[in-house]
Amino acid sequence: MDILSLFVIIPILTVVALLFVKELEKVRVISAVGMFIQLLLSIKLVFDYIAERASGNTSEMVFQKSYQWFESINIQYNVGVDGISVVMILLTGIIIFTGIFASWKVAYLSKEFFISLIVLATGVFGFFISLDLFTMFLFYEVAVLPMYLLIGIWGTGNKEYSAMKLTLMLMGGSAFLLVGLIGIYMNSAPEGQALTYNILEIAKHNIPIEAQRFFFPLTFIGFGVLGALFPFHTWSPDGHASAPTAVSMLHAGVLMKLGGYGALRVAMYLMPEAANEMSWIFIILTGISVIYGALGAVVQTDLKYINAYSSVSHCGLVLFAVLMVNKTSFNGAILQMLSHGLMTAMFFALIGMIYGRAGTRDIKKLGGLMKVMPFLAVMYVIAGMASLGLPGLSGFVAEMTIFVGAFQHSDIFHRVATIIAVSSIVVTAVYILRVVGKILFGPIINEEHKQLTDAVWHEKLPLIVLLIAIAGMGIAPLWISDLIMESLDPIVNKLVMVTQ
Amino acid sequence: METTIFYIISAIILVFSVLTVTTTKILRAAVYLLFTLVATAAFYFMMEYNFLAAVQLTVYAGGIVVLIIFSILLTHQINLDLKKINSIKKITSGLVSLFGFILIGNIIYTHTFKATSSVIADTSVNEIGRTLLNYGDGGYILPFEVISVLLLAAMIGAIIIAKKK
Amino acid sequence: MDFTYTIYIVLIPLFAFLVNGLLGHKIKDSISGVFATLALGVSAILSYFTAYNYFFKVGKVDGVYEKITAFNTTWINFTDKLHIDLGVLIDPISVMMLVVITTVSLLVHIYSLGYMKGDEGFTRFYAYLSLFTFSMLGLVVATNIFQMYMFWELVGLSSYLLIGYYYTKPSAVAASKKAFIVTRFADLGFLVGILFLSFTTGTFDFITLNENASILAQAAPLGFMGLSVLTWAVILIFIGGAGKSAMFPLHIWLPDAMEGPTPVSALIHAATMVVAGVYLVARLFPIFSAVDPIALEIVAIVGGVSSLFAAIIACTQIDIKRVLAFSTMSQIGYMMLALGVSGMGEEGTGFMASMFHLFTHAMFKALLFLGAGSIIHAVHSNNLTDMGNLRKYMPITHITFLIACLAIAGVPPFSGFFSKDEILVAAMNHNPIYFWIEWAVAGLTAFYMFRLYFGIFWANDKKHDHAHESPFSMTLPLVILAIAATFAGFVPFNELVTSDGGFLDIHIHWNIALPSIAIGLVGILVAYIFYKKESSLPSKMEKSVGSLYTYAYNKFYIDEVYMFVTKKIIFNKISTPIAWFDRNVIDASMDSIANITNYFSDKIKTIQSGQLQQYITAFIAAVLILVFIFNYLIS
Amino acid sequence: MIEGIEIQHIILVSSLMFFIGVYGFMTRKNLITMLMAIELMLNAVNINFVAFNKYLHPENMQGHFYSLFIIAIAAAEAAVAIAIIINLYRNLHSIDVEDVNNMKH
Repeated sequence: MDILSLFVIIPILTVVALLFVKELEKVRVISAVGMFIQLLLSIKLVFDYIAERASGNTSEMVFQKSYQWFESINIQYNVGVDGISVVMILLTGIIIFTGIFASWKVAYLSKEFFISLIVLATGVFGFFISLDLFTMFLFYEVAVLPMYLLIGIWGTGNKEYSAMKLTLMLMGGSAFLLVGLIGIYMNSAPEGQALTYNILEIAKHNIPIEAQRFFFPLTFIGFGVLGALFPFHTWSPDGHASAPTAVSMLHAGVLMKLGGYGALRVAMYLMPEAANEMSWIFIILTGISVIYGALGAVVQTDLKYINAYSSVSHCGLVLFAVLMVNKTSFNGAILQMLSHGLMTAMFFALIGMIYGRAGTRDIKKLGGLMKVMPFLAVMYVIAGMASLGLPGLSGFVAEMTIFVGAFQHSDIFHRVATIIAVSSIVVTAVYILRVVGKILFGPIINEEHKQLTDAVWHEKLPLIVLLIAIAGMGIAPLWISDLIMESLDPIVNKLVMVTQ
Repeated sequence: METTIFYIISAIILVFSVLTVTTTKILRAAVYLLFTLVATAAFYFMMEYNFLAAVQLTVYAGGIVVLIIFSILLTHQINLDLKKINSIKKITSGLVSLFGFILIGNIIYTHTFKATSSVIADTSVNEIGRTLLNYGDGGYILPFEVISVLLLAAMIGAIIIAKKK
Repeated sequence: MDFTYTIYIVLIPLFAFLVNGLLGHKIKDSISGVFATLALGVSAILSYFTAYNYFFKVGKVDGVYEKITAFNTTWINFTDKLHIDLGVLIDPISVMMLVVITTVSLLVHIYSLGYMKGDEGFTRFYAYLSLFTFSMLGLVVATNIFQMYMFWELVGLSSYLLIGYYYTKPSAVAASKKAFIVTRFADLGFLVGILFLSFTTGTFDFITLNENASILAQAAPLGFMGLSVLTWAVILIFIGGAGKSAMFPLHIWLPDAMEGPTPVSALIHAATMVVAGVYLVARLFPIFSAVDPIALEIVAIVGGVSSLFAAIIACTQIDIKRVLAFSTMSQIGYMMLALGVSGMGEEGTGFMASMFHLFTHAMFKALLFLGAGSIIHAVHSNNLTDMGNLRKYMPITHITFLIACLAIAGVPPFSGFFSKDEILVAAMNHNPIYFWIEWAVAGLTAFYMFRLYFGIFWANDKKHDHAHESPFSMTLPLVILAIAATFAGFVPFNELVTSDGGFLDIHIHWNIALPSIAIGLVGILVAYIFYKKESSLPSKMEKSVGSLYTYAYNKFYIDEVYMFVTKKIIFNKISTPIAWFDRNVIDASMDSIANITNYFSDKIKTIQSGQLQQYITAFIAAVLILVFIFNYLIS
Repeated sequence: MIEGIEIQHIILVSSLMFFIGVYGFMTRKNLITMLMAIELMLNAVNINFVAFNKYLHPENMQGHFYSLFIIAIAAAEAAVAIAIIINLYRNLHSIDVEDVNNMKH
């Protein structure tokens, strides 16, 4: 059994196991064990990958496996990883593991909840290991669809509306994407040769520029919708506000990353000429996302809305970096995905815990929580600091890499855009400190909140795991960034070849 | 002689067809339908498909029309005057039908039909029976059996559907 | 000489922070305080050892102090050339700063043992102090500008945490937020400046930058407004420095920062963090002087304006800590101005003077703050109006405070005199206008400091029931600092800390020193007349200057302007409309896609009427049309 | 083969019959009369099959057998249709096709 397929098989086995149990306790334990194995596997993959590289394997993807799946149109189950997917898989492993613990208290239809959650994770893992565009798309859909159930059934507030909106907008995005992918497929090989969905094969061939002009925007927007590209981001605030904790974590933490990852690996890599020609449009849009999301977050009063807008801003930065077409900014984009994934998951977990205790997410009704729940409050401050890019935490590494990388462009347009994006760090500070100051510090507003309790073990565990990841990445970024850097070479070389 | 008979039968078919769909008395419509069906059987006779004509007479004229008359009786509509149909509907339907007829008629007249062979198959009842129950080449045993199952199913289905609750 | 051990100067406070931060709730208060203090003591001793080794054992090579990279490790790679390193750079200014920071920090640690005793968050306080010290030390030993930026941000964080230390107090929370955001805004300039710099020069490294300053400055492409990109880079970087050093108009956070505990004000907002901006300019001084002269001119102007501006406001404030805050701002203005008027090498009087003043200021300003803390500890109030006659209750505080006042007023032979004199000399050499501004500021400084002194210790015969001298742990630092404030002026800075590491020939210019001593004495005299005894003179004076007093009392309404910009413009005019726009335009247009679809399907569904005959008509008509099309039109 | 008659004639008659059936199906409101219209159409089709068989492929019997099966199916269809009509009548007290519109949007 190859290690990559295990990433799909273990969740499926977990789901099968879940089908046969009834008690809540067993459901939790099985999910937690399954996802713990998955986490260990992700960590093992990182080490295996490093060992493989150290042993001199220089191929673009390692651990490749390919099975013919649908012969007449050459769809294959084709898996393989490089440094980028390895770290994304590690991120997913961490988030899903912590997500299980964050939903420890789900009591209503808990079995179905955990099954949907794990199915979602399966889709994400599958997406990151796929090298075949069609299989990739398939896993993408597997990841998106459970969201509808998860929000619609276990959500809060205006959940039916949110679930519908989120699903429809993401489906709309995938409609664009499907057209783009099929367009790539139809142009994937020179005249007279067999067409293919295999990314590596397509990359060897230059798709005709006319086709690129048409399919690049479709593909980019398709992934962009998931990456909360302005103006297709509005599913994010509503969706996150209604989603249950673990779903918000997974969605903002991992699912939104599919957008950035896909934009880099598919849109930019396979269609470099069009990317070069059209990037300015998307740079403007992502630049707007970055600033607009941050400014939008400043006046929100619902904690989840604040975080959702913050995600728009941060994910905008990912796409921004992807469009900046150089190695450093690509590296920054991946780092930002990791960083944002971890810290936003932490945020949503914390918001879920606060909401579970205080019964409200309205910052006007919260205050002085530091006194009653110091552990959660400290964690919240740390997550906030990571979000506003404090050195020593992950956000700084990612943002600085993006900024330095993006600024290496020699033309004024890219540099002005970078400066505009940089200015978001001030706005981020404003909204983060506003929330922290309002809900954690100051006197306790609501008398009832004096009775609230601090975190218990199954809440502390995910937070500590996330904290270790955030701080680890922030303190020692070198190994992870070098891991990514070497894998960026094929993509960068292809793009650079075009620009010259 | 045959030509004349053909035209007479054609006239009967057409006149009674029109009457079937236009008369206001439902029972009369059923009777006109009967005439049409019988006239169709006459066509079959003229084309020397005697067995088919016989089936047409027994099943269609004798079976289905009787069934229809029974249903009229069962739904207490024996004396019912059918409702007036509004003229817009009439005109639309008439136009659609006319258009269709002209279209098909045109196709029929512009197409040249050609016989492939002059050998005439044996249409005796013996031969028909043999072919129907033949499971060799050109045999119809499978459709025959399927039809029998279908009829059984229809029978059971009809009973269940029409049965009182 | 191996200086690798200097890394421990930085790491020991970090270790103390981690111990107190992670295990804080498990350790007893007293132990955690003593532990942090001891840790810092080790750090301080190592710093002195380093200073001794660097200045005297290694000494000058070819007449200059060398820059030594004691430790360096790659932290992250950006491109082949650009990478962030973490390391320790040893040169005269960083060694000087190490000494200043560890000394003041150690004394503040000791002081806080008494001052913070019994406070609920005692351990947390020490954890924050250690974190701050770690960040500040990391900042000064930075080998490259990005490392400096990182620690710069960390310093901002610890300042935020310490200002907001009393987190249940809304004013403290607001002040901490303000400090962070204002400095963050300035850091934006810093960061963009770094980006410019890295783009133009292709390196972050201080040594490379400084040694090739003139080559780089010449090679730098032209930016806009006729200045080279490198000039813009240093101007932007200076914005960052101005924000951290509370220079006009980014100073508004500093007075509010006094919401923090007083030892914090002494450490962060007087002696160390606020001079980071000065240090930054000094660190990049070769570049500053190599690019277009406008850059240094801006530094000088900002410094001059800030010093005058703050001095005027300081004369009117009632809260003693705010007076000290404005005084700090004014003194940092001096240092900035000194840097601004300086040149390299032989013309480096200003640079030397600035560093000198930084050093002496750290001593006497920390002393003033700690003294103020001691007073506040006794009377439980920050207001000058609640004080008076305290000399009888707090003799040690009284004497040390007086020494500090004399030092800041520039009375010889106290330390302030020497450093201020050098600044005035440098200003005079550059442009007499600067000299006269600073000369006036010197007078104002003497006046407001002695206003404070007389107001606190003399003024009236008020009885204070609870006031008493502070415990030993608090008076010991006072005494040590008083000694330092007295004798720091005799440190030969012209030999040790100069712009190029060489020797600078200086002597006291009596034609400049005498007028400045004179105006200082005049200031003291006026304060004596006004405030020695309660009198009506001050209020008459207030009336006679009229609106100027009101303006100064209200800090020239700068805060209100900021409030207007942030609340009225950013919140109400930008963010709220954006939030509205997002809900009602972007989101609504997405919703309207759904609604339009819905509307049309609602309309279309009536076709599905359930009327069989309509269906069949449509069906047959459609089949016929298709037949028609395929039979006649196509083929 | 009818002496003196071209295949076109027969087919025209059947087509006309078919479209009369179509007309009836579109205009009649009573379900039973609609059923009659369907029978007309089926008949027309049967005539076609038989005519084609006789005139164009007299050596074969397919058309003949098709007609035979169609008749059988028509019988089944009529039986089921009438059962449905009776059931509807029982439920709606009407066999007017316009009253049977539960299956709309």
